[in-house]
Amino acid sequence: MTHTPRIALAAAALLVSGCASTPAPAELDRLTLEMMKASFREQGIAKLDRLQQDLGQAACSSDKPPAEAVAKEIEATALASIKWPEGGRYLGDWRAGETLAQNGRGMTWTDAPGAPSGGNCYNCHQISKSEISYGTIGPSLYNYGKLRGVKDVAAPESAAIVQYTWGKIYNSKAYNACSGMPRFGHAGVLTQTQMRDLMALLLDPASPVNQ
Amino acid sequence: MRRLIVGAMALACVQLVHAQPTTAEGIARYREMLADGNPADLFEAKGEGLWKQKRGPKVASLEQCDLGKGRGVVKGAFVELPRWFADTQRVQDLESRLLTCMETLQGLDPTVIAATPFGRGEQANMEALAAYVSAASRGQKMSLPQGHTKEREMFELGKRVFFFRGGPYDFSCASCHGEAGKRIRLQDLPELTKNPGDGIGFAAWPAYRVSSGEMWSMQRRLNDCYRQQRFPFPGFASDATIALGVYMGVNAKGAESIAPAIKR
Amino acid sequence: MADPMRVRAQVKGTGAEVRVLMAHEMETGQRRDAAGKLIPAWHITEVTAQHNGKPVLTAHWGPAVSKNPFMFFALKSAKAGDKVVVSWKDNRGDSRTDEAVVA
Amino acid sequence: MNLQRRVALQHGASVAGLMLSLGLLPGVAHAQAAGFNRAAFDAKTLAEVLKALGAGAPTESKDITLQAPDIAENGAVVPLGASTSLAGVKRMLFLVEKNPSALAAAFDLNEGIDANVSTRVKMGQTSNVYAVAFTADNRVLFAQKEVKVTLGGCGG
Repeated sequence: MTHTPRIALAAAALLVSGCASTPAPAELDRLTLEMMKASFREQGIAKLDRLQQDLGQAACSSDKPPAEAVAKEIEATALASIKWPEGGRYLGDWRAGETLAQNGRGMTWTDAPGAPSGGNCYNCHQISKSEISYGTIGPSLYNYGKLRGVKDVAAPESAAIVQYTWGKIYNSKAYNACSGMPRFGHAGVLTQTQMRDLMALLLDPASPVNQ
Repeated sequence: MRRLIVGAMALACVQLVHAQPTTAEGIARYREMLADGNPADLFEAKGEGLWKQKRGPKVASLEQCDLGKGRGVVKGAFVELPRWFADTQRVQDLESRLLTCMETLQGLDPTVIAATPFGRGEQANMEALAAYVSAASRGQKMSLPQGHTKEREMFELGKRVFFFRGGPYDFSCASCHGEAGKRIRLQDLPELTKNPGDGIGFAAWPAYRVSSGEMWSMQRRLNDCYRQQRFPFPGFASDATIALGVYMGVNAKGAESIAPAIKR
Repeated sequence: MADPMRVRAQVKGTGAEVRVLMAHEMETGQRRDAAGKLIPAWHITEVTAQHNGKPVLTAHWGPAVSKNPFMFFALKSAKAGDKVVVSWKDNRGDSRTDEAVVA
Repeated sequence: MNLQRRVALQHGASVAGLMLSLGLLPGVAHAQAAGFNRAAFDAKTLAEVLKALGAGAPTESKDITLQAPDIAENGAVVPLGASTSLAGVKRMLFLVEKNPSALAAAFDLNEGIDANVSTRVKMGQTSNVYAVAFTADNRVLFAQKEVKVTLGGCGG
């Protein structure tokens, strides 16, 4: 075989692959949104508005993290969204918190309208030592308060970690733009009372988490 | 003497601690015990009967169905799906293609089937057919074609769908399946952004679910993932679900298919 | 009519191992439907097995046996070509018989 | 002897004690039950099950092998196996202590098969499971094991 036909063949191959190339990334992004819209329908309480992405959801929908400026904006917006608990009361009942942490229900299309949601916590975290069926998507929360030196939740030296924990549960994106954790307070998944109970599970020195 | 006994007991206790299998080992043993006698066999047999049975308004079997390797070829079809089909001008997954054949060959209404709840009526038949078709490729390696532009485009779209965050929990498929070595409760989560290995993830569905005692196709698997993602309802055999199949299937290239498997 | 069983019988040493899968709901009678109504118990009550026409096993089951039941037993002495017949009856009077040849 | 085994033996002894308090004598020949024994399947405990089957007091025995997982990923399907090399075993039972009815399955064996059977049962919660064998000389032997039933999936 001479050189000429081989070059011609290569050029032809280039031409073919060029013709048959997939659309540009921006066009693919547009097609994806179109496809999502066309593929889903509402069912029960799960309406189509759940596909409307806010800035953070859109920016964190890729295998690459968003630009630093975008991440900062998401975190600042999230921090500003946090509603601190009424009366400065951060802690509820750790027993109720444990029940809530075990409960993985809520907000699916098979859930009844207005049904209270669980915390889904054990799906992703180790919490109390006695529950061996725990997930590992999030970090272990066993000894959460103890490891952070919380001996008295009301003490001034505990204030920073207590507030951070509330903020993390309320809107996790305040501290990590693309955190995998739901925004339990911001998205209205959990009530203030429920969040207080989870706080107690994590921080109350009497909670099994801190034994 | 007494001291000796105490010493022996202490030793026994130490041995006990060492002998105590970890939770992961216990779960692995449980799965191993279930693998011998997978009720998916029952669905596979039912599916084979349905494939050959003359049914529907046109009183025809599915034996002339083209699953991508020519009319009536079942063996090897599963590990190459989803793929492009010229007759429908679509990239189709197994269930979507079965739907096409049920319509064109048997005269059944695909919109009615797509709207039927999982596990009932023609949807139950669909699960059995999926079990039968996948079983015919058991032990083969996943090998989805990517020659057609639309197949490559669906891969790209599937990747974007996989990472699409939404709903009140901000979840995407990647929330659970984007990293290796993670689990929900005690269930291991396959990392689906790459080849997760033989018989894991895409290469393990359809599967018999022991929790519900039912056969689940990949369509049903994805549907329940989206339910737990707190998303709206993905249409049966909709393009987003097929695109996800292309993304996961291409990533799983070379992984051995064990479908229909048995799962918690 | 009930769906067929899957009966597998394989030579092992001088005998044979038999594995049976049955298609059955095995409803416990303790679950409730969406409307809160108790779903009545519906389960296999009796399983029998024969080897070349000779009864070898009779099992009695309650509703605690899992859905789509699995059963394993081992024939002491069997050879390829032998016939194994398995039958079940449920509490609604339904029944099913299937067979396999030892391989 | 390890702790687990000791607890197990104590438990076995209490079952036997209960049998005695019910006035059942060991070694009573068991009835050759024909058909479904309603009373046995309604019984709540090992002792009640054996009583309904007309059997004597059980003894824990190393001759009985109970195959069960330490942990079940799903309580809907828990694989159980029972076997023994003892000759002439006529009947084998599987029981789940904390199920609404304890007896899950009973197998009557002829000479043609080994004392080696398996099936799969539902378990509502973590519980002891028993494999019981009725021997040719009318002894009732058992093995037991705790099976942990875990919560799985997203729980929703």
